[in-house]
Amino acid sequence: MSDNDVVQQTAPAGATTQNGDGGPDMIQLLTPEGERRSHPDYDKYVVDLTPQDLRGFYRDLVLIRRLDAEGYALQRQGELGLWPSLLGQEAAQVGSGRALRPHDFVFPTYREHGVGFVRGMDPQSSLQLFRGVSQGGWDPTEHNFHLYTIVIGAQTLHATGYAMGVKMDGNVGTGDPDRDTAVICYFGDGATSQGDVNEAFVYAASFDAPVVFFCQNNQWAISEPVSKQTRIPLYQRARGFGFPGVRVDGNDILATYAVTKHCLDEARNGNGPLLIEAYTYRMGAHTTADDPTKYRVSAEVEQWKLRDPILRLKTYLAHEGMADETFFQSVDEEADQFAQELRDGCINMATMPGETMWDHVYAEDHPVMEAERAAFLAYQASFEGAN
Amino acid sequence: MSDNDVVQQTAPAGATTQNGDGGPDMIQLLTPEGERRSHPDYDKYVVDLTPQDLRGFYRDLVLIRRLDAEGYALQRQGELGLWPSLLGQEAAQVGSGRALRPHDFVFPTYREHGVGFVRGMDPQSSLQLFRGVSQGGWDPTEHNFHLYTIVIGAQTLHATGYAMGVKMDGNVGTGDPDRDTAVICYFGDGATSQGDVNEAFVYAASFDAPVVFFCQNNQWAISEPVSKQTRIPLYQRARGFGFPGVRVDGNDILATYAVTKHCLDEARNGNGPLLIEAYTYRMGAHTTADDPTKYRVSAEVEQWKLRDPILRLKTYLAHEGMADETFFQSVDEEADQFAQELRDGCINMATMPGETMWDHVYAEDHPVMEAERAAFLAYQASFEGAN
Amino acid sequence: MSTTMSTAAATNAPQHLEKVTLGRSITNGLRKAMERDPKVVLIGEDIGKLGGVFRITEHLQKDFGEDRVIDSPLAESGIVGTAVGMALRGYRPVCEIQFDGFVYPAFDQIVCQVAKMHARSLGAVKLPIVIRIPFGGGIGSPEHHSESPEAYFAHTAGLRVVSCSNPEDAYWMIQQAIECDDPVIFFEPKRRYHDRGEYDTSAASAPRSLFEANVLREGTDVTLVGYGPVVKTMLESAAAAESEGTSIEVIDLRSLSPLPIDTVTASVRKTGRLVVVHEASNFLGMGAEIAAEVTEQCFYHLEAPVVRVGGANIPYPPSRMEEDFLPDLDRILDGVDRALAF
Amino acid sequence: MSTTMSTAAATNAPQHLEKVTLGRSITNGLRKAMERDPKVVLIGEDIGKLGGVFRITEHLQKDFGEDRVIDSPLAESGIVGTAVGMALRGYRPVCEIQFDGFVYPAFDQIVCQVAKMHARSLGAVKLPIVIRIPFGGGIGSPEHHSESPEAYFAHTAGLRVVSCSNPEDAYWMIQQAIECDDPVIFFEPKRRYHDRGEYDTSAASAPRSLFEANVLREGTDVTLVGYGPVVKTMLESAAAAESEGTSIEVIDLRSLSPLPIDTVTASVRKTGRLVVVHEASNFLGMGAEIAAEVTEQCFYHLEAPVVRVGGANIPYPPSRMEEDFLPDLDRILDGVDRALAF
Ligand SMILES: Cc1ncc(C[n+]2csc(CCOP(=O)(O)OP(=O)(O)O)c2C)c(N)n1
Ligand SMILES: Cc1ncc(C[n+]2csc(CCOP(=O)(O)OP(=O)(O)O)c2C)c(N)n1
Ligand SMILES: [Mg+2]
Ligand SMILES: [Mg+2]
Repeated sequence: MSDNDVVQQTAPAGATTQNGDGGPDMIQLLTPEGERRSHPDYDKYVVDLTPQDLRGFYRDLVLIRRLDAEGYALQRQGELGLWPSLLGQEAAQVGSGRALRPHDFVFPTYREHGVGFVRGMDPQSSLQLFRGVSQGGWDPTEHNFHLYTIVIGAQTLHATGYAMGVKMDGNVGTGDPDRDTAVICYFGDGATSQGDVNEAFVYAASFDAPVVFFCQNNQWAISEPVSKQTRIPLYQRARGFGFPGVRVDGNDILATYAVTKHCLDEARNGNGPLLIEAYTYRMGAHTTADDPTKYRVSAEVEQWKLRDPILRLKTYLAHEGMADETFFQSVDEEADQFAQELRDGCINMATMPGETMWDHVYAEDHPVMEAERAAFLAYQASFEGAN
Repeated sequence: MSDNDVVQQTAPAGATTQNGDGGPDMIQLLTPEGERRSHPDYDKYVVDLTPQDLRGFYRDLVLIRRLDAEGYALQRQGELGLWPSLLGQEAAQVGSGRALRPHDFVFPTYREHGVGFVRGMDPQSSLQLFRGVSQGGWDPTEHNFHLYTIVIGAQTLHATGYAMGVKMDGNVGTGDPDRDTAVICYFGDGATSQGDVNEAFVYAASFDAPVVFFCQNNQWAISEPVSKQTRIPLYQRARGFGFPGVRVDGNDILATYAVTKHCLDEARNGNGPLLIEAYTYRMGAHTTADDPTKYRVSAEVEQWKLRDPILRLKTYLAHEGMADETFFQSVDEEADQFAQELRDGCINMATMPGETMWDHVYAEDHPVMEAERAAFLAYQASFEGAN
Repeated sequence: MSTTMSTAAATNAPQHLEKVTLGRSITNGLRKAMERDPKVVLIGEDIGKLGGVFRITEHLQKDFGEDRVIDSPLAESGIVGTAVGMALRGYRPVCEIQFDGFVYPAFDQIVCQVAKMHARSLGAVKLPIVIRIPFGGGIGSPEHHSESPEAYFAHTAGLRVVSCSNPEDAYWMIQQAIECDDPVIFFEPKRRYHDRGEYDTSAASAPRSLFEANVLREGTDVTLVGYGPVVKTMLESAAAAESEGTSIEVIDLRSLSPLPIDTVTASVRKTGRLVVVHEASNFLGMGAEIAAEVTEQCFYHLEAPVVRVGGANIPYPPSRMEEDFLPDLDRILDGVDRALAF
Repeated sequence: MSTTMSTAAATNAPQHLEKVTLGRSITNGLRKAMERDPKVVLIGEDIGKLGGVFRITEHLQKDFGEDRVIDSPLAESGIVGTAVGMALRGYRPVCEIQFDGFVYPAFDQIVCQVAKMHARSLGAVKLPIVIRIPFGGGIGSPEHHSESPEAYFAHTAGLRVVSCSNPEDAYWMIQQAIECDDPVIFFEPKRRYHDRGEYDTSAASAPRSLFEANVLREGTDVTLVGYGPVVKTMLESAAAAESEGTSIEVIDLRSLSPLPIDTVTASVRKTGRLVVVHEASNFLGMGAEIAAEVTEQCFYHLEAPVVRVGGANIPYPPSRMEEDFLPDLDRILDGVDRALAF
């Protein structure tokens, strides 16, 4: 650490370039070609993974990619109002999601369908939001998976406060694995510019909150490249707040799993907060409302196809003899089935009647809710009378 | 730079302790005992200072301390509603203020009476604010000294936007000293926690804005020690945003002058933004409304008295034969005179009549302003009629 | 609402009358709530050792510890945003915003998160958060220290907004707000913190629901309605008017959202005239809503349009002008005269 | 106001009638303003190559460069806060907020800085900043994308607040807003972006001042007043009512602050009945202020209380329910009926 940043500044290491790879700082356990790379610090988190575990990872990846494809298709068919795709980010989501323990708590953005899936959420939950049937509508305590947050960065403070609560409960650093609890908070590269996210860093550091900030740097915030948000790799943001940050290959499920596991352990042990930057890529449009051809070149997308997270694991599994064609086929079949259920569930999803609008604005009685609901029902009845 | 902050984290260097000194990272050219220390990077910024310059520095320090004492007294006598004292921070303010060129632009908080003074501001300007005669009321372009900002941190974005404008004007990095322009923005240690300040860092870095962020770490944000806001020295915050930061002894006018000069040059040359943390101490209460005995021990204050910025320069000047008792006395006399003018000006300051309330809410005609002013005058007249 | 604290009729226990300031009443109410429920935590700037710049949380950190009286970093969005997270973890956070004018950095969290989480979750999530805001002018302060931002919050569905005007209400209302399972924005009339009032501090329950208005004085000629700091001024105005033969009914609204409009309309049906008082700008201030609702419901009872005696539609002026800005006794009586003269 | 663009009567130049969408009209207006004054700069998220999520700034970065069409980092307080700084440096920034529901992180900068700087400096500083906000519902979007936050800004002294409802107004009003030396919050009716209208794009000056209302249709029985997206619905309602024999006067308010109340009261003096329409919640929505002012000024002319047809007092509902939430033709006519039946 130099005594004087001003006159001895070093060139930013591994500065993000739009098309560049993640640089030497990036943790990788599986190359894009599916070869296992050893890492002195992180191997230990994956050695215990059985072939069955890894096949489970693979299945997760395939199913959530299908979930995503169906979300896209349903939107195109008018069944959903909007769909934010996770295409390309499957390993970042499954790797981190699988590293969690059941009593850990997750704060997602609007794109973590994959994390929700591995937490056991019914995929219809997020479909209902994008179908416009509710603004979320699930109980976060059921799978310790909070509601989606659309306002960029707002959930980072919720996660921090929740983690402060965990600590106030005495559930940090006891050494009891059934008790010690970590919180993980997802957000994007663009979100790092929001005041709230930086305030969350301040609060989390000030209160030693057991929270892992998980930034999926998918290189884009709608049309803006990550270079608009930062000069240096995003994991280094944490340095400015006095806690550790690490960049992991977000398309490498093993590395993501290992790094997240490590960081969650650290948080549970009282060494939080920590920041993980999962270096990945948004293969699709920002959402179905977006047209990425306006702002990025297809060569970039092509290049990232070579780093596909699913193919990478598949090659590895096949090469190591941990899975064969029969297995891969069975997963594809399961995915077909899953897709069908998804579609059916979505299309048949009940829309709640208008008068329920007033039902959950307040937890306690509220005269205006009652009056407006009654007026609405009377107004509706007036049409029935007229017909 | 380690490849992995998470597992190889080094202990925070020079972490701020409540009573500690600024640590080995802090730039100092003048010890608390008034001895000159050489520094390879910064000596060059002070070698040209003549004895006359230094006597001028001393005069500034004494006059603004007196300004501050009068502000305090005037508040106690009911002439001001409030007074935020700069006691202890004189060197940070004069050192940085004197490093500016006339066409540089300053964004102060509510405490930079000393910077305003060296910019040529009429001290009555800030008195009028704290007297409640206006909410500021001066023209920032007159001395390139913006209005005071009371909402913590808000001005950091203004400074950044102004600096972006300077760059859009083409007044950065031309090599023409009459053209190249820097912006300096003051804020406190507490302010570093605000979202706005961190967004200012993001924007300034993203647009290479010619702005120097000048944080006066006076160790306290009202009753909260700086350790509540940060785990690590504040100058290191800049690292997380990819621009340089430096800690300077804010009670050392030479070091503050040198470091600020360097950073302003950097900014003017297109190497902005930069962050300076001036390590200093708020010797008095937060404002006249505050009672620091509730939250800090007097031993701490006593310790900082030994680092007094004025005494330090005085000793140096005397020891080096650059000034004698006659000079020091003449400055004191000037201060007496200055104080008397201040008091007279304050006490005789005109209060504007109530109907002027509506005069400057909008720059263009506004029917509500006119209607309300007329109603107010009619209402007032109704009393006169009644008497 | 959890039912540890009943709002039913008072018990027969012996009264313990005490004269307490409004500020200290809030302190006492906070203390009671913290004693009653270990999940109640306070968070804000300088609320620990200092006890807050108004000393409302004085001694509470010493008595309840740093985990329950949390000095926050200097960031209001952080205060409210982390309070949301704590509430999700089962706590009942009480946030202190240091001054009215400093609530805006938290506006996004309040409007988009605090107000909407319950609806977003279709009722699965409750956010029992109280946000205390000392508000209003008259204390000779510079900018941002004298504002009345209540209309912003009252316009925001999903929030409840209340304001106390006297020590007894302050004591009970803060407890009721903390017990409420909905988020409550709690406006404290800062220039009345030092006002004293005598009340029975041993009472087992609050005299009325948090969301009820209070008719402080009955009258027949004009209804005066207001809340927070102006209530005292309204009472003084009514007393002054009485000596001139005008009988004024004074209503302390207490709740701004939901608005206890029935109390107001009942009074207006009797008096036929209404004057609304507040410090906030008239334009889209609470007076606008009250005027609209009362006119709608009492169209044939109103003998004059509703008169609004509010702040001018300007940023809060420099303190040496605030006397000309604030609704004082004369301006209130002027409003009454206008209502009567119509 | 600088006088490069006159608002005086149109010149005698030949008309050039063109059918343009509302969205494209704003684009064209921005382009004109940028051509006219090199100090006009745009800043916002995704406004560069993408042209904004609604394509309002399409091609402008290509044509004017990255210094004048600035893609901002993802932070709204930063957008507005740096715009303040640019304005202090002599620029005329036009900020784009991507959706209504994302303006709140900038609320503090807008309320405490943008609105107050001129007053703070006693007139020395001007902040000619325009903040463009696509607003309102009806586009089938999830939370935060369909809100109507105009009352927050209209309640804030120091701001001007306007909303356009048709292509011609959009074209002129954005230029007038940019020319205004005061900060202007510019609400764009996003569900009308694709509506087309024919107007003379060669006209040298705007047909009326930015702060004037526009009587779009004369009538004798009821006055309908609204702004932004509901104006079209109001016109449709008036047409439908006509076929049933009711004559409705339709007023497009255009300016919410200052409120061109004289146009409304003149109409009400004629019709005796007023219905106010907007998507924002009724409670403390613009309708409250309009009802209060109109009742005050037309007390003896009103034959019925002012009817408010606004959004329910709930967070904007899920999109599959928005039809039941938004004021549509039926709900407007129901309001008209209630006004007539009183
Ligand atoms: C406060 C706020 N401003 C703007 C938006 C609109 N918006 C939605 S997503 C998005 C980009 C987010 O980028 P990033 O954080 O990188 O996440 P990603 O979508 O790439 O996963 C923007 C600007 C928003 N939702 N919230
Ligand atoms: C947004 C906001 N929140 C709270 C305050 C109240 N307040 C005024 S000064 C202050 C402490 C500031 O500390 P610091 O930034 O260290 O500056 P210092 O006063 O020490 O110079 C606080 C909390 C404010 N002015 N603005
Ligand atoms: Mg992204
Ligand atoms: Mg400080």
